[in-house]
Amino acid sequence: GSTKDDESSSSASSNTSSSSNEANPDAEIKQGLKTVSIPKQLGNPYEEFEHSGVDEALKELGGSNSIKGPTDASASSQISIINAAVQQKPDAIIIAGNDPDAVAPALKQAAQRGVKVVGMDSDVAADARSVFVNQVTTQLVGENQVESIGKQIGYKGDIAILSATANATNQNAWIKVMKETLKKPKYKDMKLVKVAYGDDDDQKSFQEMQGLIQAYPNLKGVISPTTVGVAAAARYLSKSPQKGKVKLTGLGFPNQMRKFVKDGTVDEFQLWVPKDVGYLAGQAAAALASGRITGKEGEKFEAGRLGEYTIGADGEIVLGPLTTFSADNIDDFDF
Amino acid sequence: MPADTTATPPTTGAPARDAEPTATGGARLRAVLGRWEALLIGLLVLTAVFGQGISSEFLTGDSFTTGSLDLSEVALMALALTLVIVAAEIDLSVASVLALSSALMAELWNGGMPLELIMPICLAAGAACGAFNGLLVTRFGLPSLAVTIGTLALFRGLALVVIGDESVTDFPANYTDLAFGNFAGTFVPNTMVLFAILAVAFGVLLHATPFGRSIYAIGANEEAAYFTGLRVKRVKLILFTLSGLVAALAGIVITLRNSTAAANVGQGFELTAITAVLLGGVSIFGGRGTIAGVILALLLLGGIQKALLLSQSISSYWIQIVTGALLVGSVLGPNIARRVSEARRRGTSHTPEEGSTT
Amino acid sequence: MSEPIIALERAEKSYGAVRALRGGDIALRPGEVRALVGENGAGKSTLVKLLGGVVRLDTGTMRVDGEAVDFHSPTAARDAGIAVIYQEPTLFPDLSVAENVVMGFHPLGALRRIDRGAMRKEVKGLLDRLGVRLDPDRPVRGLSIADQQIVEIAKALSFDARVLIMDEPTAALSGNEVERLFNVVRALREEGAAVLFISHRIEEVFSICDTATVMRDGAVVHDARIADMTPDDMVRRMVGRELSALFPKQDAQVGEPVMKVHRLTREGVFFDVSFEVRAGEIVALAGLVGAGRSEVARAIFGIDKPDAGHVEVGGRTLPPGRPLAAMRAGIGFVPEDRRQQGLVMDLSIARNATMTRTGALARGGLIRSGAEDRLAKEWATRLQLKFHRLADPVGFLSGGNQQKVVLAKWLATEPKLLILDEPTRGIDVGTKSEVHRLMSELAGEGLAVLMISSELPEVLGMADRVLVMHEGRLTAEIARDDADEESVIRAATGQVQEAAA
Amino acid sequence: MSAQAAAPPPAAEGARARRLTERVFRVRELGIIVAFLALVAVTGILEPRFLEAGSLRNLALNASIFAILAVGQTLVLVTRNVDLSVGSVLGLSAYFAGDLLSNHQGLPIPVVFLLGIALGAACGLFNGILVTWGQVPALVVTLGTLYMFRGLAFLWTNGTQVNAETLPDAFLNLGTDSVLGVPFLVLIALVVMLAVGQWLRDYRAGRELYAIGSNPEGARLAGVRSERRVLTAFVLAGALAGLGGVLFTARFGTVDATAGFGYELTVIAAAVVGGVAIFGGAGSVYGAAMGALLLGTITSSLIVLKVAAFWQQAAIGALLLLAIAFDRFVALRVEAALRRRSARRAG
Ligand SMILES: Nc1ncnc2c1ncn2[C@@H]1O[C@H](COP(=O)(O)OP(=O)(O)OP(=O)(O)O)[C@@H](O)[C@H]1O
Ligand SMILES: Nc1ncnc2c1ncn2[C@@H]1O[C@H](COP(=O)(O)OP(=O)(O)OP(=O)(O)O)[C@@H](O)[C@H]1O
Ligand SMILES: [Mg+2]
Ligand SMILES: [Mg+2]
Repeated sequence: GSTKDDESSSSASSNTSSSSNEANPDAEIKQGLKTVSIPKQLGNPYEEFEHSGVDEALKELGGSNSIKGPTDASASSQISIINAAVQQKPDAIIIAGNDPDAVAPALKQAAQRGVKVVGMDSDVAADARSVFVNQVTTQLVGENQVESIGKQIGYKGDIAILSATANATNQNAWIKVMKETLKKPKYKDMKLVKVAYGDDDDQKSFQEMQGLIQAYPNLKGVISPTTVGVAAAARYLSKSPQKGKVKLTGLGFPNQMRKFVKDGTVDEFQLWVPKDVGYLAGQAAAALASGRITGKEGEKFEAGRLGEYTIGADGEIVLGPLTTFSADNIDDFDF
Repeated sequence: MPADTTATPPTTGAPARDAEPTATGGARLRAVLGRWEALLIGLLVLTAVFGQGISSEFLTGDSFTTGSLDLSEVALMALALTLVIVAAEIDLSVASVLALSSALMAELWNGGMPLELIMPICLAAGAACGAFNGLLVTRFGLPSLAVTIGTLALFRGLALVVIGDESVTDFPANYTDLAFGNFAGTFVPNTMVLFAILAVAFGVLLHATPFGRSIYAIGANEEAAYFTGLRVKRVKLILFTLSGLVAALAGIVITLRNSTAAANVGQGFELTAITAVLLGGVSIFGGRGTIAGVILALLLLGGIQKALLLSQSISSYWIQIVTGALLVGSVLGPNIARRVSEARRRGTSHTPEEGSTT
Repeated sequence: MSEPIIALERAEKSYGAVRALRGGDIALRPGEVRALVGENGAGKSTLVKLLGGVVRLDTGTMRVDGEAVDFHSPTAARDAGIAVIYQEPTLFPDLSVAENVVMGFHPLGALRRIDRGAMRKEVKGLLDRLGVRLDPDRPVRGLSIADQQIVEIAKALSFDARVLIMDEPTAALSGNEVERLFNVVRALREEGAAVLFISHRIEEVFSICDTATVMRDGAVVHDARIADMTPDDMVRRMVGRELSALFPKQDAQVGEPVMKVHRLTREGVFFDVSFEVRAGEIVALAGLVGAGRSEVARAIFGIDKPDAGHVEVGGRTLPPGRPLAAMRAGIGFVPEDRRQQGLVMDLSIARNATMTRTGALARGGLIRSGAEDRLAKEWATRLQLKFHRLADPVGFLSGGNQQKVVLAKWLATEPKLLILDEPTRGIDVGTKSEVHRLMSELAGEGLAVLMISSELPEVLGMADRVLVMHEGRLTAEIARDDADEESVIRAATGQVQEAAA
Repeated sequence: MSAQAAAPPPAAEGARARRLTERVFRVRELGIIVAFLALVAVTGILEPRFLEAGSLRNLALNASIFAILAVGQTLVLVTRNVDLSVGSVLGLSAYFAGDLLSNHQGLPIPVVFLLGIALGAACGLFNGILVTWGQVPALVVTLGTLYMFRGLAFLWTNGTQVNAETLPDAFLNLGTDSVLGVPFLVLIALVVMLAVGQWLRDYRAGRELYAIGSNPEGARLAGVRSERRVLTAFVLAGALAGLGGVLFTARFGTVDATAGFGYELTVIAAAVVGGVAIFGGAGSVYGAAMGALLLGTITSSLIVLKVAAFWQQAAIGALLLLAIAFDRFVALRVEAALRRRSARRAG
C-alpha cells in the first residue's frame, strides 16, 4: 500500500542522482578506482570465490578492491559494514545482500553521496542499486534444476527440496519457480512432497536429509539448491542403502562434490562459476564509476575476458545459464 | 577499627580517625570499582586517539550516527539487563524475546492490523515472556542461568513458529524512517534519543528510588534483604518483566530500522549486551554497578567496532577478539590490583575460593 | 611437664578492621584435655582456625614439637597430625556420609582407584565407635544438625591425630551423644593425644577437661588446672567484671500485651509455642543452642511460614511468611547472624542504617542521599556509633558497631516490639554493656523486647521474664526473681516438665 | 548454626532417608532414559523406518560429538563453574585438524588427533588460569574467550575452507565407518564417557571435583587443592572440545571458521537435561551424554514425524525447562519428606 508508493518515489530521486548524466560508451575507464565489495558473510568460501573475482577485475583495470564483510550473515551487521564503507568514499560498492530491504536505506544514502552500488548474486531492493549482476536468472535456476532431477528419475515419483535457511532470498525465489515448473505437463507425474531447511549448517542439513529419506519411503529424488546442503545430502546418501536409488541434484562446488560423483552417489549437479560472477560485477562497477553505463536497460559494456554484456530490465545483468557438472567434465573445474 | 578501643566511652557520633580504609575484600574491590567509570573514560579517550589514527573519518558525526545506530538494540537491552544483573540474576533470553516480538509484529502487520495497535501487543508479549522467566525463577526457585538458557531456545523457537519462512518488508515508511532517521537534523539517531530517555529512566530507578535501593540490597545479600522485609521475589519478578518488555521494544526498533522481520534477527545479541553490562563495571555476582558505567561501556564497544570497521588494514575479525579481551580484562584488572595489595598485607585466606558461576 | 605437641605464642590476627585475636598463648600437651572458654566473640574460633591452618598468623609464632612452623594450608596442619572440628559445618551436602568423612584421603585399591568397600568399612567402624548407626551411603543433605555434627566428628577421627581440636562440638548434641563423644575423648587421652575442647556449657568443661584456657576480648587472660578453679571464677574471668555491673537493667512498669503468640508450630523445628510480650517488658527466650529459639523468632517475623498457629500484634493476626507485614505491624528483628542476615556488608553504613526506611525517605518517589545521610547520622549519634565515614561499607566497622547499625536500622522504624536474637554475640564487653543499657532504656520508653540469648548471665541480668525452650518446646516460664542459673539450666536441659504458661 | 531440635534415632532415620534418596536418584536417571525410549518408541510406531538399524546408528552418530562436549562440560559444571567457549574451541581445533591434513599429506592421523586435543587443552588451560589464578568468574572468562577463540578462528582461516576433497579418505572414514555396526565416532564417545565417568567416580581427583562444587569452603578446609582441581577440569573440558573438533572435521569433511558456532548452549542444555546441577556438586557424565542423545533424537524425530521444522527449537527449549523444573520438584519433595519425618519423630 502506502509504503510501496513512498519507496518508488524516493527511488526515483536516488536514480536521478545516479543517472543524471547520460551514459558515454567510449569514456575511459578511470585509473585507480577504489571499490569495496561486501559479501553476505566472511569465511564463507563461496563468497570468497565470488569476491576474489571482483579483485581480479579491478586489478585488471588498474584499480583496487577491498573485501569487507560481517562475521555473521545478518542484515544488521551488513548495514554497519555498508556505513563504514561509505565513510571511506569509494567509487563503488559491490554487495551480495543478506536481506533485500534491510540494507536498502543504507545503500540509498551511499548513492546520494555519489557512490555507485552494484548488487550481485542475491539482489537488494531494485531502487537501492544501479545494476544487479545475476549469476543466472531465477527462472533458469528453477527450470534447470527441475529438469536435471526429472531427467534422472524418469520424470516420475516423489521429490523433495533441501533448502538453506527458511528466509534465504535466493532459495525461496528458486523454489517458487520450481513449484511453477512442476505444474508443466512434462512433470505432471513428479510430486514435491516436502521442503526441508538445513540452515546451510552441515550437521542440520545431514539430519534433514536423513529425515527426508525415512519420512518418505518412496522418495525418488532430492534437489538441494545450496552448496552446503547438497554436499551434506550427498555425504548422507553415499553411506546409506538408498545410495544410487534416491537421486540427488542441486547447486554445489565441483571440489566438494567430485568425490560423490566419482563414487556414483551423484550423477550430476549444477552451478555457475562464482569467480566469474564477481568478475562481471567488478567490470560493471568500473563501467558505472567511469560513466560508461548508468544502469539503463539496453546499455552495453565490455566485461574483459567474458566479452560484451547488455543490461536487461531493472538493471539486471545475467552471467549465463547454469553449468552442469558430471563425471565427464568435473575434472576440468577447480573451485 | 580495633574492637577493644570501643571499651572507652566513645565521643558520641564522632568519626574515628583510625578507621582503616581497606577492610573487607568486598570493600577493597569496591574502592577499585569506584574508579571504574574513570577507567572507562580513559579507555574511551585511547579509542578516540587510536580511531582517529586509523581514519580521519572516525571523529565525525557520521561515525556517531552509524556507529550508534548499529548498537541501538543491544544498548536498549543492556539497560534493563543491568538491573537484572545488579540483582544477582541473569537473563540470556533477551535476544530471543527481541526476535519473537519482531516476528509477532510482522505477522500481525500481515494480518492487516494497524501498527499503532501492534506495538503495544508486542510490548505486552515481551513483558509476558519476561514474567515467565521471572515466575520460574522466583516461584519455582530455579537458577536464572538455566531458566533463560531454556527460554532462549523456546522464545526463538516460537518466533520461528510465528513467522515461519516469510520475511515481511512493507512496513510504513513514516515509521521505518523514524527508526532509521536522525533527530531534528542533528547527527543523533532517533533510536539514540529513545535510548537516552530510557537510560535516564533506568538510571533514576536504579540510583534514586526505594526500588533501586532494594535491587542493590538483594544483589549484594539476598538473605539480609529478605530479613529486612524487602519483597525479594516480587522485585526479581518485576526486573525480569522489565527486561522482557525492553527486549520487545528493541525488537520493534530493529524491525522498523531494518524495515524487515525475520525469525533469526538479533542472534547472539544477548552476549553482546551482557558484555556491555559487565564491561560497564557491573558485578556478575550482583550488588554493584551503575547505569553510567554501562553507557560508557556501550560507547567504548561502539567506538572500537567503528574504528576497526573504518580501518583498511585491520581485519574486522579483531572486533570479536578485542571485545572478548576487554570483557575478561575488565574483571581481571581489579582482581590483580587486589591481589597485589593483599600480597603486601597478608590476607585472611591464601587459597581463593573458586570463581563460581552467575 | 611434658613438651607441648603444638603451641601458640603471642599470636595476633585481624580480619580487616576487626582484631579477633591479640594475645593468643596456648600449649597442648600429650594426654591432656584442655578447655578453651570465653564469651562469644572472644576469639576462640579464630585461634582454632590458626591451629588448623585455615588462616595465617599476622604476628606471633606457632611451634610443633618445639619447631617453629607456619601452616599455609589446612593440609599442612593435617600432615602435622592436627584434626579440627570447626564451628561452621564444612560438609558436602551432595556427597555420601562416607565420602564426607574420608574426602581427600579415600582408601585406594588397585590402580589407585577408590576402594569403596574399605571406605564403607572404615567409616562404619568410626560411626560405631561414636555409637551412632548412620548409613554411610546416605547423602549428607537432609541430615539433622546433630547427625551432621556426628559426621564432622567422625571426619576428625578418620586419621589418628595427635591433636584433636573441637570448636563447640556439643552445641547441637543431646545428652547421651555427648557422653559417647566424651568416652571417645577419654580414649584418645589414654592414647596420649592432646585434645582442645571448646564449649559454652561450663558443666561439660568441668566434667571432661584437665586444664582450661580462658579468653576475653581476643586475649588469653587465664590458664590453670580445672581442679584449681570453680565455675564461678571461670565465668568471672570470662566476663572480666562482676555480673551485676554488666547488666544495668532498670525496672520499667509493664503495660498491655503487645504481641501474642498462639500455639505456633513448625514441624520438626518447634511445637505448640504460646506466649505474650508486654509493653516495657524484656522477655528472654533461653535454652541450649538448637532448642529452636531462633526459629520461633523467624516464624514470628515471617521469615519462615509456620505450619500451625498464628501471631497477634495489637489485636490483629499477622499473615504468615510475610516479613513486610510483620514490619508494618511494628515488629523489628535483629537476627542471629549479623554478617549474613543482619547487614549487607558491601553497602555503606548509611544505606544499611536506612534500609528499612527508604519508602519514608522518598519524596515524590525519589530518594535524595542527603536525607539518607541525615537519618543515618541521627541514629549514629543516638547509638554512639564509632565510624569513619557514613559512606564506608558497613564491613569496615567492628563487630559491636556493626550490631549498632542493625539496631539503628530497626529502631528507625519506631517498632512496638523488638526481637533481638543473640544481640551481643561477637561483641566486645564495652559495647556489650552499651547494648544492654540501650535495651533497658528502650524498655523504659515502653518498647516490648523479646531477647534470645545463649549467655545465662545476660539472660538473668536483663530479663523481666525468662521463657525456656527445650527441643522445640516451651518447658518453663520463670519470673525475674525466681530465675537463677540452676532453674534455667534444668528447664533448658529438659529436666523439668513444667507446662508453659 | 541453630536448627533442628535433638538428634533422631539415626539408624531408622538414615535407612528411610537412604531408601528415599535412592528412589529419587533412580527416578532422575530413569527419567531421562524413559523419556528417550518413549520418544523413540512413539516415533517408531508412527514411522517404522525410524527404528531401522541404519537410522538408529545415525541417531547415535549425530549425538556422539555433542556427547563428548557434554562430558567435558560436566567436569566444569560439577565444580560450580561453566565453560561457554566450547563451541569456539571446537571450531579452532576442527580447522586446525583439517588444515594440518590438507597441507601435510601423510601426517599420521593419531598425531593429528593429539595435536587437535593439545590445542583444545591449551585453550582450556587459558580459561582455567583466568578462573583460578585470576579469580575471574567462569561465566565472564568463558564468555570472553567465546569471542576471542572464535575471532582467532576467523583470522586464521581468513575465509578459506577445508574440503573433504583435500582430506585423506582414511581420516574421513573415521567419521562414517563402523565396526560391527557401531560407528567409530560412537565408539570414541563411549570410551570417553566411560573413562571420564570412571575417573569422576573412582578417583580422588574426581571426587574432589564434586566436593569443590558442593561446598567450596568445606573443600578448602578438607585440604582439597581446589585451584589445581578446577584448572584440571577446564583443561580436560578444553581437550575434549579439541577432540570434538577433530571428529567434527572427520565427520563433516568441510570446515570453515564457523564450525561449532552456538554449540555452547546446546551442550550446557544437554548436561542440564541430563541432570547435572548448574550450580555444581551433582550430576554424572552418563546423564549428560544421555542428555545429548535425547536432544539430538528430538530433532531427528520431529523431522521424521514431519513436524513443521519451525517447532523444533521451541520443543528443545521446552524440554530443557521441563528437565530443570523436574529436578527442582524432586529436590523439594525430598526436603519436605525429610522435614515431615523429623517432625513425626520429635512430635
Ligand atoms: N571472617 C571474619 N571477618 C571479620 N571478623 C571476623 C571474622 N570471623 C570472626 N570475626 C570477628 O572476630 C572476633 C572473634 O570471632 P570468633 O569467631 O573467634 O569468636 P568466638 O570466640 O569463636 O565466638 P563464638 O563463641 O560465638 O564462636 C569476633 O568479633 C568476630 O566478629
Ligand atoms: N529470598 C528469600 N530468602 C530466604 N527465605 C525465603 C526467601 N524467599 C522465600 N523464603 C522462604 O520460603 C518460604 C516459601 O516461599 P513463598 O513463595 O511462600 O514466600 P512468599 O511469602 O510468597 O514470598 P513473597 O511474599 O516475597 O512473594 C517463604 O515463606 C519464606 O519463608
Ligand atoms: Mg566460635
Ligand atoms: Mg539461635
